[in-house]
Amino acid sequence: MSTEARPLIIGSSPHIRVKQSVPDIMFHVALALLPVAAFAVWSFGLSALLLLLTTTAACVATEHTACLIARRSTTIRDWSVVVTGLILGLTLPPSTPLWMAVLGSIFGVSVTKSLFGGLGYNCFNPALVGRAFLQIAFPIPLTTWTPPDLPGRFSSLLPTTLTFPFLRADTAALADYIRTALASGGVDGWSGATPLSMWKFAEVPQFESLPRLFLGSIAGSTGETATWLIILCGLYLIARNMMNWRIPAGMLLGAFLLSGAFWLSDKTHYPSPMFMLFSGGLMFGALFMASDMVASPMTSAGVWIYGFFIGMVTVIIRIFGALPEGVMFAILLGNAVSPLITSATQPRTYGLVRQKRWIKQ
Amino acid sequence: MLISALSIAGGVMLLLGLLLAAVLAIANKKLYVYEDPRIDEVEAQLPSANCGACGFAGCRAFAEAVIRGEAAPGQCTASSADTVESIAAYLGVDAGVGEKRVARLACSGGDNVARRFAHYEGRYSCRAASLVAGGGKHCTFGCIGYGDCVAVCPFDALHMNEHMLPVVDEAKCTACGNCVVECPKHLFSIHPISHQLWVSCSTRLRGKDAKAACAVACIGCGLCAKAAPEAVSMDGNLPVVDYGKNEFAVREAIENCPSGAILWVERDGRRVLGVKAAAALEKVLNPPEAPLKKTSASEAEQKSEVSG
Amino acid sequence: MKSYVNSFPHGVHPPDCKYTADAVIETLPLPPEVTILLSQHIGAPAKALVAKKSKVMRGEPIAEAVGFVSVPMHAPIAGTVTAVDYALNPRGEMAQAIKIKIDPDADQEEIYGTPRDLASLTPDELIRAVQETGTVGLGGAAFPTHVKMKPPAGKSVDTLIVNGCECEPYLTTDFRIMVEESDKIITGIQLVMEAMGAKEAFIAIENNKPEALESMAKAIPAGAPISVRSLMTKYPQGAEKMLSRAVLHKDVPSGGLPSDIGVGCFNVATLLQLGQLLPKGQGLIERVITVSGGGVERPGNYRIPLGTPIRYIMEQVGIRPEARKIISGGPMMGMSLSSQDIPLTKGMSGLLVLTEEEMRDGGGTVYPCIKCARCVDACPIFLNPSLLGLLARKARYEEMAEEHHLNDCFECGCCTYVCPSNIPLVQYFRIAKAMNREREAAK
Amino acid sequence: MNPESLPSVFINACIVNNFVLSMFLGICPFLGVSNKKDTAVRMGIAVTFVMLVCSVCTYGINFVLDSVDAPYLKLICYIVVIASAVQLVEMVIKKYSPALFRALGIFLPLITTNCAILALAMFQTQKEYNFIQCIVYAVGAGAGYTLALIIMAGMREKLELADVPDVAQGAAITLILAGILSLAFMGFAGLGG
Amino acid sequence: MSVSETTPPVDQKKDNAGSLAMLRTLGAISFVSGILLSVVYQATFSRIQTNTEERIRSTVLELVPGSVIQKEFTFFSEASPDVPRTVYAGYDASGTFLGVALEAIDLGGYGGEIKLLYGYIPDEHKIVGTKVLLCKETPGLGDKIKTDEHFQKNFESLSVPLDDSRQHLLYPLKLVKAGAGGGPGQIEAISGATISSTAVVNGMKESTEVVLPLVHQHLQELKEQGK
Amino acid sequence: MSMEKKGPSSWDVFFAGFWRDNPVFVMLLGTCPTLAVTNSVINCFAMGVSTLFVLVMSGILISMLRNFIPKQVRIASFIVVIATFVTIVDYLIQSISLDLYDSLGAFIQLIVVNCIILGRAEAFASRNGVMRSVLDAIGMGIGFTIALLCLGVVREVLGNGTLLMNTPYEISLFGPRFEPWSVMILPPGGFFVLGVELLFFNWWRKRKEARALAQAKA
Repeated sequence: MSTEARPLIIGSSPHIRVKQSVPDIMFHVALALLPVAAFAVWSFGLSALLLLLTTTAACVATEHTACLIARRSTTIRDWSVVVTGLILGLTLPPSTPLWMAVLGSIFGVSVTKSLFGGLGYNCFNPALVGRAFLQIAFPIPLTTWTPPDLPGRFSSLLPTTLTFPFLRADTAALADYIRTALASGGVDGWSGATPLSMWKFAEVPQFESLPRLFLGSIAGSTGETATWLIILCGLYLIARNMMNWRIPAGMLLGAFLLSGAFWLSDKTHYPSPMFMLFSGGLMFGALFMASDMVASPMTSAGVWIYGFFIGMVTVIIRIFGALPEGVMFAILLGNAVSPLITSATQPRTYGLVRQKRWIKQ
Repeated sequence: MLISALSIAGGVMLLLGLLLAAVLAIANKKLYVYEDPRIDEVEAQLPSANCGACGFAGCRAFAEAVIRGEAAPGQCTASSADTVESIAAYLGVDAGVGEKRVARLACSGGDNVARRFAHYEGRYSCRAASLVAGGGKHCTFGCIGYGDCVAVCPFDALHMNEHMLPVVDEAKCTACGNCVVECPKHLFSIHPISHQLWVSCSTRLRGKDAKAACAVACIGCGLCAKAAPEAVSMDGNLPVVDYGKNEFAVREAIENCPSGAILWVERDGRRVLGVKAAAALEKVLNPPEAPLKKTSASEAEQKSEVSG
Repeated sequence: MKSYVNSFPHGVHPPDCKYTADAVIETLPLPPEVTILLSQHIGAPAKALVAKKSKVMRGEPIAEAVGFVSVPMHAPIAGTVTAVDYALNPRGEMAQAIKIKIDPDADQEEIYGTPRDLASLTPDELIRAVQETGTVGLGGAAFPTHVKMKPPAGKSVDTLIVNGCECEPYLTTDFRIMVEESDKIITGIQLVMEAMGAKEAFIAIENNKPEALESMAKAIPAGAPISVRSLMTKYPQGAEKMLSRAVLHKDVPSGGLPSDIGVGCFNVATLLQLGQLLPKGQGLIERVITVSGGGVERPGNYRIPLGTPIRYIMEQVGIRPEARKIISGGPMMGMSLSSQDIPLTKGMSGLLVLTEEEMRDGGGTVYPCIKCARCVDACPIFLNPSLLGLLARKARYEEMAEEHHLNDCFECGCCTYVCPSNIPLVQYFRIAKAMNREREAAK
Repeated sequence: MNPESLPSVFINACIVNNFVLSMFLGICPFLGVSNKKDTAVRMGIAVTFVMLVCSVCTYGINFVLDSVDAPYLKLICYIVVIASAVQLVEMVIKKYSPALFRALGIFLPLITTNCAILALAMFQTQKEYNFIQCIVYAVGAGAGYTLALIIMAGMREKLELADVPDVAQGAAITLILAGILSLAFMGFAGLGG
Repeated sequence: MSVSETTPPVDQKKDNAGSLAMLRTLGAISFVSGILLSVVYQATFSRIQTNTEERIRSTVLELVPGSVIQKEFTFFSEASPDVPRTVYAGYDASGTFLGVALEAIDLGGYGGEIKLLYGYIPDEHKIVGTKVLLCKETPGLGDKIKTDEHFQKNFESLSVPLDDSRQHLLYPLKLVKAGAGGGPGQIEAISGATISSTAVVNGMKESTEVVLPLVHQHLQELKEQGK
Repeated sequence: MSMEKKGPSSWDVFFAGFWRDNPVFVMLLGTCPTLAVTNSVINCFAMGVSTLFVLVMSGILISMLRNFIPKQVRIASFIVVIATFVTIVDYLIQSISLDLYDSLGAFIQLIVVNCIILGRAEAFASRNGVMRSVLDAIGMGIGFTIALLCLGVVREVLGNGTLLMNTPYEISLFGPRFEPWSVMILPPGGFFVLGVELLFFNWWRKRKEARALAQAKA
């Protein structure tokens, strides 16, 4: 009767489990984002640091509040919302006024995540929805860029960062600030554009040199510039089996092939595929946003299609659309169609003749 | 100018109107499908619970059946008497209200009297637990107590008492039968409230073994069958009430029951124990030694899924 | 199309934990009392032939098969029947059982049997002989072997797959018998091939068991149409459907049996028993099991009489106080037992006594599904366990079966094993299947 | 691209100025019928078909009314023709496919009051499209409507399995979903001229 | 719907009414509506006409600074002789010619047609403001072309000199991204409403290129008409 | 009240549409114009009044004609009646103010297909007398206007920082340095605002129900 004092445990099989849990995965994603964030702070200075801290804190606070309102136990400990906050911060321009960053965080997390039932049920990537919302709401401040490695970036904030809530970001003051700072470093002239918009809106298309794109000494969103670092951090996650490598692969391939086709048709007007891959937020989007497990399809084939779709839509928007950058919208569209892709690509069940499951009569 | 404009407008519209009316009229002749408008009316009055207690696939199917005369309005157990009356009046048929029927649980073994001997971990559900080594309750015939029946009751007529045993609120119960299907141990059945003598135990074990598992288990003594021989007979170790002879199922049958396995259900749903059984139970529940503790620590863990 | 040489797509690689691989099979002393459940197999429960106080001999039939899909029971010890009554079975139900108390004076060496000349028997007679031994699938399913040997009318079996994969972690029973008793297994294979008219047999062994591969290859007589196949080490390699894909590259049709594609699939332990029992005409009274896990003091492979209470086995091998869970079978598909009073049955291939650290199940917090698709990539039959799990949460059971092929799931546990959210998927599926069965029955 | 060219007309009607997501047309049926994928497909096909019929009818009506110089009758003629066409379609479906009728339920009559269809008639008149352009425009608009419906249905099927808070269930969450989708479609602005 | 409706008695015969009744009812209703609409149209027609004219008059007077009298001229350009080009000339009380208001139309807006008038002082070669007359653009976004101050500022004093041939503009109008303007003939778009801005500029470009030379051609005529 | 106990009283009919049976928030009718024209308050107002006019006029006519219209041509007849009044409104507005006409875009004509009007014609006017139909129409029209304004105020305030823009009474709420959220006047903003307002409406209703239940128990 020795064991009778402590009753045996009964439970359903299997009785053993892998050790990796959801918070582990999310924690490692956050960890992998840190080098990117560090590089962002290094190239854009205090403003970027403050921006990243603000978005992260605002996202965590929103999730916590939402849980309190819904009378659920708080879910901030699963790290997913930290990832959201970091990604949102990394996709915003460094000069984004903090109040806008807070608004985007609140909107993204509350509308996209909490209202849909929390982690795992969101149909869209919350960070992206927050970013897209800001992009549409405040098009001017969110397309105002700062050059990297400004002298004095660690001693002072960009003038727009601390804009009073709900007031207009003073982009003229920002331009003056940048001009002064650049002049003190012996550089004159600053076009105020990212490589993508230089290509798109300049009279004669201007293509940024690939090494500069790769190393990240360009203007852009805080975390999108250092392509090499993004690839490294992504590879870390892939190596730890915390990311589905097929999504970034499909997306890069899709973008590469389509832009390659355009490039071959007219090399002076269309940019080279490598320019497409390394400019803007494509790399960051491929490795950290499109690969968000929750909003991507679940089948291997579906994941390829999804990546391919996003890559191609990105290129289409970049080349033909009114906006210079399309990654964000392409991924949102990808998120939207991912349930359809999943159900359309469900592989044949073992031992079953494939049925027409798409439209039942 | 005015006149000609008027005549053009009037003419065009008249032509158009006539043309369309003609097309619709032809279509109406060729394509007409008659649908009894009363179906909608009856359906609108039904509670839209779609509980299926009437035996039809949802309220609309029931409405169609009522109109065809294949069902009586009273078969909808979820409707109030007024509604049934009103439907019957609308259709000019008999309401066909039967005696009120309710769900009854054939187990009294809450955690205060029935022992758990293994600790179940996993989804907090009877069905889930029952598939894992029977759920870990010593009496393998009795209620597991994780409240699946409560979860499926559409009328809020079931709740768990403090000993993890479901209690039927007979006022709210509409005999929809969801709990009957849901209970993995098949402890629920539907009975008219006139079936007042109730065997509230399902054990197949013999006296000693049954008693070891649960203090209110039937020990198969047969005293009830002796007290009401016409209505109660023994099937193995368990008494069975023959409700065909309900008039012989008298209250005296419960008085000698030593364990409380057979009891008397009042019209208002109260469950009454025999005197002897009540005394015996009192001894079990307030003994010199403390009653068994519930495994509350584990429940907190299992519930974490709901919140997590 | 990807070709999976000697394996199947998807599946998982749990740590193999085969601590008892080198432990030679030992025989435990006879227990003082045994409880023979009348239903230790799939099919109709056997009918008791003895009553209280009957004296029985070791190996004597004590219960007879009821119908074709049923097997008889034999007394594992010589002694006196103390009761024919309810006893707790591994599923946690009260079921009819015969309890026998050992007779200290009786001769436990002599075993009841009726030897016969197998060569003279027709296939049908051979199958009947198999039924009389009471043999069931000893891998864990406990499906009567003779039923499996007689494919439905119109179907014939030309290929035999002998399952020596033992893909479950911890278990080493099959491995030990393949090393120690390969000859008898071959005898069993030949008998079954003869009875079924099979032309070819493959012995499928995972490539992490080189000794077994070698031992079996050596035991095959020259010229016999039997060959050994080394398969990739992967769970659930030992499932019938996976085996037929890995060995023959054929799919068992959904809802069908291996015999639909001309395949018969038998566990090595079952064939060993046939090889051992048939020539002597004896009944199945004992089996080899692996007793392992952190809660056991002397893990090993033991030959134990059927009906021995778990409590007795635990006393013999020593159970540690930190033991928290006893599992019948392997950790991936085995059943946890609610009580040590449960007796050893024909279907138990191992007893795992796990400690808190070893089982990472139930204790973990359950998170919502994050659609990481690991379950989708693990499911060997290409279902979408995540979707099924979500549907089950909302109790949409019928939809699961009708639109998402729930009934093809054989509960291998891969999805649950890999799930980072600790969602009890397999449990959901069992509930769903049970509810569907019940709803079907209610109709 | 020339905004008058056929591919441009199609892309414009289908994606850039999607009737549902950027013009707010046909929202009621969009909210009502977008909960199951196969219903959504059927509804989309029904709408596209009706659009096509109405586009042709509108072209004819414009021709007639312009010739008798009664532009004030345009609106009433469009709507009456649409209403009758829909009712005819409804009757045909009810007669020949009761299952389909049940699936589309009360939303078939709602195609009548689907502003997308009347708007199509008005827009094509306003844009002075020729006959071929009208047809392409109608098909594009219908395809865009179907696309929005199917995407929405896919997401709502997924959402059915989620733990959406009580207060957000139903129309509220669907509208928010549509909002996000519309946000995503903003990315196509400027496409197709 | 929770408002309970009183039900008419079920009468199955009436339920499936005769074709004649259908013809009669729908025909009658249509006929009456046709008549009614015709009447309303006739009744409101002159009011609407006046409204439109008044609107143009006030706009012209607003666009041509200091003008109190407006007169309408129609010219035809040699390049496209079948398209009449309306020119609204503005004069002060004494009949002195001050400037013209010209029409620009483009179909490429978000909601289709955009129509606007712009003031032009031929002597100064300057555009002096615009007024949108017809705009079906997305309210709040595309219709910013009417209200956006920054955009309006583009046209407040836009120099549009003709080249030496007097047939073409020296600097054709050109749309540039918001904040990137400043050059001659450059017009900064409204950020977020590029399509509507493009439509406006396209319309004006077409109009200026054709009509401005015409105005100069007929300048004398215009000046004389005011006396 | 002298009304027989036949149904809800006239007052109930009148007030139901305001809030309890609000066509937008409860019945989810007329969502298209609700989303499309609510980016400024003045548009909401004009749309609301036009819809009210059409509702009342068609309500009168349909309830008068209800006994003469065969079931099969019901919808077609209703539509003709409604379309007539919409065209009338269209011309009336043009003759009153071209600016207002322009600001409402195509949506005046689309009142024809506003489901509220056909919905009320079907559900109420064709089953009730003239008086009650008019009351219902006015109630619904006002309810619709209230709902439009609920959206319009939020969208205009956030999206433009003003109230009553494009009118002589324009009020700038935050001063010239306000950064307008242009998303609010764009399509996504319409969806979001209506979604969030529905959410609050649901929450408010649930809370009211819960309170009523608690009171009933007490």
